[in-house]
Amino acid sequence: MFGLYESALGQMTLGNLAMLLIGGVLIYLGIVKKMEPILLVPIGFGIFMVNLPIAGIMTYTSEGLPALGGVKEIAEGKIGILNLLYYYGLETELIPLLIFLGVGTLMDFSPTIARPISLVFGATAQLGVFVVFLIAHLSGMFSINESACIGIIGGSDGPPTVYLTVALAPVLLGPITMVAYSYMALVPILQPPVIRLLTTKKERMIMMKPQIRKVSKLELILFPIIVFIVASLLVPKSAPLVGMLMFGNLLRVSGVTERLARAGGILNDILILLLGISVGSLMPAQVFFNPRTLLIIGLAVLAFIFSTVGGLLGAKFINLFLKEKINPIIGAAGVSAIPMAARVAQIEGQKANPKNYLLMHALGPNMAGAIGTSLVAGIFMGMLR
Amino acid sequence: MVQWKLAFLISGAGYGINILVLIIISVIIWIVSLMIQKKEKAQ
Amino acid sequence: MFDAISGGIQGLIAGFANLHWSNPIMIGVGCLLLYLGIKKDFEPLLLVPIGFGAILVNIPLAGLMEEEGFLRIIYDAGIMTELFPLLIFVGIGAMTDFGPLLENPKIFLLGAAGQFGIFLTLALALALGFPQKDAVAIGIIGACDGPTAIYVTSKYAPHLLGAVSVAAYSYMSLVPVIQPPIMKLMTSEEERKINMGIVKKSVSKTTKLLFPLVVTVIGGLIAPRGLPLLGTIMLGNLMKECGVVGRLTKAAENEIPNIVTLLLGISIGATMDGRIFLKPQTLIVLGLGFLAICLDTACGVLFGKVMKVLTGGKINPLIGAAGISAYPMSARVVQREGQKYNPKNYLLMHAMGANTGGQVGSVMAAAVMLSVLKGMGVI
Amino acid sequence: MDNWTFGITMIVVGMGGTLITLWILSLIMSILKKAFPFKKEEEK
Repeated sequence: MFGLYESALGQMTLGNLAMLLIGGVLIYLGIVKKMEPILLVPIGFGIFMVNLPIAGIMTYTSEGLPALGGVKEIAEGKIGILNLLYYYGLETELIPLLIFLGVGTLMDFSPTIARPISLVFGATAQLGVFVVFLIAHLSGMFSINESACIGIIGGSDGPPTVYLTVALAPVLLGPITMVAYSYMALVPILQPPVIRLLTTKKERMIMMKPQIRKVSKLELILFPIIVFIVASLLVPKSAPLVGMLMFGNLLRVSGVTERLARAGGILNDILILLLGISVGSLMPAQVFFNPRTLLIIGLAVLAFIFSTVGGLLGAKFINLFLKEKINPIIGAAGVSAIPMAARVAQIEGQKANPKNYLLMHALGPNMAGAIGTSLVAGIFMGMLR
Repeated sequence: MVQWKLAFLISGAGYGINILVLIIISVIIWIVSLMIQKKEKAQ
Repeated sequence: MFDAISGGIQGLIAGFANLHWSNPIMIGVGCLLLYLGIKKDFEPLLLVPIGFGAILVNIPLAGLMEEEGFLRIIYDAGIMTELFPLLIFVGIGAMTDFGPLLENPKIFLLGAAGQFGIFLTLALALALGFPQKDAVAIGIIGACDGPTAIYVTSKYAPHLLGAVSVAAYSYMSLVPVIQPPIMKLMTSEEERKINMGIVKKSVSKTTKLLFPLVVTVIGGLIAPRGLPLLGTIMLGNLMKECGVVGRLTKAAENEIPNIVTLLLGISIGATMDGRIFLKPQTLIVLGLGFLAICLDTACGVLFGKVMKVLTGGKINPLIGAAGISAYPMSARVVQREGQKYNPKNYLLMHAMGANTGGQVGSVMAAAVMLSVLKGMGVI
Repeated sequence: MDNWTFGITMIVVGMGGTLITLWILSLIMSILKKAFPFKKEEEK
């Protein structure tokens, strides 16, 4: 009679066990260490889901991609529910873009507007993206498209990373997204040494007046519109990302569309959940366990470091032309891990000079970083597609 | 196989373009906000 | 090497290179809509997303509305399936209180009269040589009711969707400007002075509860084609009146319409690609839409006069103007106009009655229209 | 069918149909109001 009963135990591979362990670690980091719990917990659980054999929650093609298909295939048992999620949510880019819309409704660009030069730090802080892109490709382990997706981890901004990876190298989506989001939480550990290495005590002590200029409502409203139109005319392929981010922000600042801004927030919560679970489900043992995954984990660190370097150097360079010097630390905040990077700048600034409050100034480049990363994603799409 | 030329070109041009675009934007924003501030000073 | 670099530069200017002459204009239009929404407060919840959508889709090479473009996906999933307008209708139903209407069911007729503009405009559009289905879509602007207009248009004349829905929503918010002159023109001083007394509460819970059911069944039987619209709005109202599904009502009033409006707006805006939108035809559509709403008001007031005669001067023709479904703007307009000529006159509740009647009316009109079209084998 | 017939039919049947439907509804509602009269104690 036990013949009727099918057990999965027999089919567990060592790989599956290891993956269950990794999933467990992610969940632990999320819950106990509070590292991006909103994403790591779903990702971890997603890993559980796909590493229990013959559960049929997710089925894969030979090259390790989720088998595509709609409701019909599900009914026929060809694919699992997570395939559906992947197909409708990620394959179509809907989830990353709508999440970005939600992010836009939460962002306040007034520090950026108060000091427009911050936008430039947001750009120079993309250095890590391109450096790691080179290294990854020249290492010979990754195709040019895959390298681009690994590089963009250095932008330390989730949605653009997912967006680009879905388009260029879906097979790496699982590892890349996991690494991107888990390292964002490591920014406070990775950045300070770099900052101290590249700046003199004197530079770090530069005072900046505690509060920023009052930004008028009109400026707040014009900002998203201008940025979007200019950016997407110059880099058309970045229009979806920049557009959604700026649209969300417009809903926030217009002052007459609170209802929609709130809706953006709700969408955000729901979609982060779906993103996490479907990303986790992209990491079955057979896909995850190969040297490339480990390499990605290593390269990501480099990416973060070089991005910080880029931001700092950018700030130091700009300083050459300013009479009222700015504190180069805020350049490091151009890495768009919001708001960690800005907080790091604040703390470092305080260490060098307890009377110094850099937070507001650091938020400028920090926000700009999000725009920078979206542009980079668009540029890659334009050049590699 | 490794496409040296393309890789270097993309990373160079990409970084350049990225900075260029954001400089353009920042200049525009800067000018606009200056105009707006002037206008508000006037009132 | 240099050719490669020049290639890169070309990549940068490609956006401008592929700019169709109509795109900058449409970007301007988009900004205008944003301005109307944000600064002038015309239906911002819709004009802001629509305006931004219009800008989005007029950036060349971005491919948002191409096959697989993500706005196209939202559009196909939400508007081509009529899902969005219907979900919003549930919300409208949950937000509308039909009490004032039930106080005096006769008012219902004004709600019908307020829709005549639809059919007159339809005829006009035909006369101007629009194909029959397009004419239907243009006429429906007169319903002065966004979701209904979108529902019908996306079904039978999707290429007009942008123009029609923009017209519907912007005119809806223009009601306070459009209506008063017409009202003044068509009524005599003493008619406007007529005092309708105060509304006494005379409707039982049971009646309020039965209303949505009755409307759904009867309306549905007479005009089955419009049942999706009628059904959803009445479902919302039933949830509100029965008072035992607070959670659902709350969702229907807030979360659902908020999210849907967001997606609806942006994908409507995405239909306004300059190449398709910038045609003389569009301007005519906008003009006819304007006319439709004027005609609605005129017919409403006229019918109000008729009812005044029938009821021996008990009804103030002004409330006929509230027969259109721009809720609650037109009811407020009526109240304001009434006060102008007779400060002791409180028409608001009566007008609200006509106004809610107009909401049911516009849906019924659309439903009847669809059924007739079906009957004639046009669709 | 030609636009002329189409237009006329739409106007006549359309307007008439809408009017009649709503008229029926109003009748039913007034009947319902008689059937379920308003009682004070519902005021809470």
